[in-house]
Amino acid sequence: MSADGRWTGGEMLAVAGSLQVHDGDVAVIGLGLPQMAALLAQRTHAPDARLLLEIGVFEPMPTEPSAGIADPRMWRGATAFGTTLEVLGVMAHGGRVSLGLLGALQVDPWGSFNTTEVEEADGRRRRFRGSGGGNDISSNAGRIVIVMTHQARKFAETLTFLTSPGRQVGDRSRADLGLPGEGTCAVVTDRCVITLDDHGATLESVHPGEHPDAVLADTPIPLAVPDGGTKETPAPTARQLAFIRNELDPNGWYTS
Amino acid sequence: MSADGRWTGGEMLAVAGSLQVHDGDVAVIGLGLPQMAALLAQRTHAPDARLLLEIGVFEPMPTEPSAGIADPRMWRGATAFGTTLEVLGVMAHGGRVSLGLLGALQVDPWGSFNTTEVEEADGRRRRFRGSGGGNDISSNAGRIVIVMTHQARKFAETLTFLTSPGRQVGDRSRADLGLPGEGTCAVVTDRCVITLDDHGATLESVHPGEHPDAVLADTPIPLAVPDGGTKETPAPTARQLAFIRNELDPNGWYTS
Amino acid sequence: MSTRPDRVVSLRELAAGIPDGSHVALAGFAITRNAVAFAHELIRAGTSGLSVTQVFSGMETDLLVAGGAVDRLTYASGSLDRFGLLHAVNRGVATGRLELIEYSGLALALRLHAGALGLPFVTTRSMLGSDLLAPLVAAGQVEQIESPFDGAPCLALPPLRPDFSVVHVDVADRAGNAVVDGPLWSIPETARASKVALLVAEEIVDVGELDPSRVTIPGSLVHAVAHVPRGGHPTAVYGRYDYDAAHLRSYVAAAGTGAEEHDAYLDRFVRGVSTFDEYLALAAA
Amino acid sequence: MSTRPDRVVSLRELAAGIPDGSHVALAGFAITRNAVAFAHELIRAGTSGLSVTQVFSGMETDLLVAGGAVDRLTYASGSLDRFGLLHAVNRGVATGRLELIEYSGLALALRLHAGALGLPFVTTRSMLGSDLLAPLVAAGQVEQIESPFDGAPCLALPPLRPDFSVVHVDVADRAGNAVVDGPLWSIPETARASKVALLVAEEIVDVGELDPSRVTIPGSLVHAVAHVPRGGHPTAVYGRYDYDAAHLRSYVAAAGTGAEEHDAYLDRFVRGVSTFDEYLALAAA
Repeated sequence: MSADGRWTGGEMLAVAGSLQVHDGDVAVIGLGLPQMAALLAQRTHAPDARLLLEIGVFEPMPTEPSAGIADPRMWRGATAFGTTLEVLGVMAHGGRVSLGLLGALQVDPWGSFNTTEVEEADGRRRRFRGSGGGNDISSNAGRIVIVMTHQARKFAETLTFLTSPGRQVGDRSRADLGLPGEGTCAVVTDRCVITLDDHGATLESVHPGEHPDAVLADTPIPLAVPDGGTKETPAPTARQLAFIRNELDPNGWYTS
Repeated sequence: MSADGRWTGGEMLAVAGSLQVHDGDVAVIGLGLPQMAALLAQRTHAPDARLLLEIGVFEPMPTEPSAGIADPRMWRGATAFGTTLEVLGVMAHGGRVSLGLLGALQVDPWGSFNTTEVEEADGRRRRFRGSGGGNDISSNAGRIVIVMTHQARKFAETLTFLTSPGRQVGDRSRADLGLPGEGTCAVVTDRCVITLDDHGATLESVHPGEHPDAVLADTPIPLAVPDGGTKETPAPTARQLAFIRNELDPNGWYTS
Repeated sequence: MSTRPDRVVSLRELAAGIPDGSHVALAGFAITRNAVAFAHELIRAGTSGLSVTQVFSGMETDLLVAGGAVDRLTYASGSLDRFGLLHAVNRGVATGRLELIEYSGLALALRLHAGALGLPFVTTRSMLGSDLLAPLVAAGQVEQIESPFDGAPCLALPPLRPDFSVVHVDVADRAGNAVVDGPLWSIPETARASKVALLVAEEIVDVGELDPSRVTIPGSLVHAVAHVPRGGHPTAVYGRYDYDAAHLRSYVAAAGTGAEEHDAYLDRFVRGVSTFDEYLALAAA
Repeated sequence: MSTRPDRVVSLRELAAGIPDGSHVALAGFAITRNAVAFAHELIRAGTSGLSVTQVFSGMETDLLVAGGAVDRLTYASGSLDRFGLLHAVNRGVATGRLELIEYSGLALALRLHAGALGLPFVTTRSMLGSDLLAPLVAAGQVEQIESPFDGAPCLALPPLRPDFSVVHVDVADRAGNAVVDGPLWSIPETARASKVALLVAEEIVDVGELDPSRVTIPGSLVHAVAHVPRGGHPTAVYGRYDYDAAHLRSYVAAAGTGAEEHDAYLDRFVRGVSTFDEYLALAAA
């Protein structure tokens, strides 16, 4: 929630995530917040972004909220239906996907991430969804953007499970590993935007109302500060908020 | 032509070839005479034979003559259309094809055959069609039947080009080569039926009106004679001939 | 005159043909097009010891695991989208009762694809550098190799040939030629990879009524098909019916509370009825 | 509001986009669904030095070879079914003017498939023991390897990524989503393997008019589409028109007589007209 209550953290997250989508991107998008960010981009600054779903959906333009990528509402307006081999294979593994927009449970300093399982305080492991196409997308797309809510425990030097490789794994670069693409280039949360390059992670901007020091304190991975300091993320526009509230997520499933 | 003119050599060939198709066979069939033999079998003694065309046609039941497997007339009655990867790949390479019924320019003693090029009397090579799916079918199907017109030059110890492997190549068995299936089990011509097993080729039967010695003289590869002697191929029945003449090949394209 | 086979059987016969200990590939995706009727029937039949493969596991697999039918699951992910996780699966993994083998989605789809095509093995770059790799290498299911052409590091995976596959289709003809509408995820590979391909169909028609250009799974590959309208409930079947959100929520509420509550759900909705029609009536009540 | 691209261009623009020396994959099969209009346009444009890949080569490739556009052909076979052989291709091979690289049908389709999927390489048992193997091994296009899983002998083939592909489709929408009716042979792989996928369509419709479940080639993969009704003549297009038997016979009669007669055919039917419509009128006369 913004300090003055004009938007929620989820709304801010969807807006900041959407700004990572470039017009013309061919993007495979994951379940939940990535759907929100991608659809918002498609309806605002990136009308020529082409979205793909690993379930075998090409270029959907849904107009009502959906319960995930397996919800037929999310496939509305698609121009073609096909297979996972076509989306994760021909498109992603074949080098035709410029962007993967994905959620994560946990991220490391090089943007590798975990969607498989977390370790509870008592040491027990709790399993979530697994990779699905997440590993394939992060292994093969041009660049990866992670969108997730901000909690300190989600940032870790060593992941409980490395589902998807980022810019490097241990001391091995993507090229060493045999992977194309640049890997994770941004982690967008409901508090900030972290960008990554081959030197590491940078606290690029904090959202309106956040102080960089507070965000740094809650982000226990090495974070550089850009020349000129951490900026403020642009606030959501009225148009963006209206679109989220009226069309994208009127029930607040993802952004409340 | 039978001695008394009751049937042509092509008709006899189609009939004798058809008898190599077992009821229940899943058969990929080649262009020309193999089409005749397979369709005749399907309409007579092997109603449960399932035919496949490498062009991506499942179980056609054509009712008019066609100019080959790329002629849409040949696809009539098909229950499904798909791809070459499905017919040569999933069905044949995947081990689901019991029979390949194919034409050949030249056959060797182990049933390897040539569909690529022949050597003219002057030593020049003349190119025909190439493999198409022929190599894939003969490499992967359960058994192979070759149907072709009988000319001495078509039988050779060494092929001008070995397009499709038979029961062995040189001294290497199919298993040595890494190939499944038994390979060529019969060569049917307009004069005889030659069967093959792991001991070599046998002149199983000659067609009505032919003498085994005359056929042997025109078949310059080692041919055993079965215990009890070479038999006579059953003569075409009136029903078989009527079907060929009225439905299968009324223009005599293949069987005149 | 040549004939067409009749491959239509009852759902009970279809399920009864699957012996304990079989390897069964399922083809639903989270909350869409799950062969729920088939899963119910298998639970009622008391089938056990199954190895299940499902690339994007959903309701059908969670039911089978809850029903004690499954010893081993091979998957790339499992969820009910935003309705929740696969609680029976995750509980089985946590307690060690369920052996889990994990791939990326593409890698598992490629293993099925290689099984379908009879390829000696298949290659990919996916999973390089990830924690998915080590257990698969240890189990001999993946080899780290180099391309013989450019020396690039890659992975080799062996073909996967499950004993059975079960796909919930829209329309099948009596010979098993089947049409699936909408996105197909790993359905084509799953049906083609299995030694015995089984279908559950919303609708059955005579041979000749389908446009052969629309056939997703050729009957030549299919062994039997059972007719079960609404057999995917409470999951969605594209163009036919929506998921039943209320039922999914109550399922996840039970499944997420604990094994006992999950079992009570099965007692009521699966073991407490004798046919899928009875279940549908109960679910609608 | 999001937008849909418009990928419709003229046939002339489509052909003009292909530089001399390009690697072009074609997708007809013998006498069916050949991109004849495209081949004519390329000959008129004087394009030369092409490397052509076509799994089951037919009319379009024979025309291009006769027109002097092709230096190298990669194929698994070529014919015009019972109308005859590919005389320009066979003559080119005999005279050494055309370099020919031969595979089995599956092996070449698998190379395109691997190109489409971005696989490091693909494996098969086809071609083992055949004379197809030695020249491919010598050219570094095939490696004889063993499965890392069971040691079985098999072949590794590198992915094939042609610069362009051209497919003759039934209906395309303006964004390039295309429907192909009837059997598909190697069309899906051919379109997906190429870096630039081009279409020639019998019919063009607006985006939204196609059933997405019927789309054979997603527009996401397509760069441009040209509208040429009857553009496959004299080959057949399933469900739309038959092959023109009389024209095919006269073509083969000319082509089979000799290079000069073949060239006279081109002078009359290709170089002697400026559009495909003019050719159609001439052929119908």
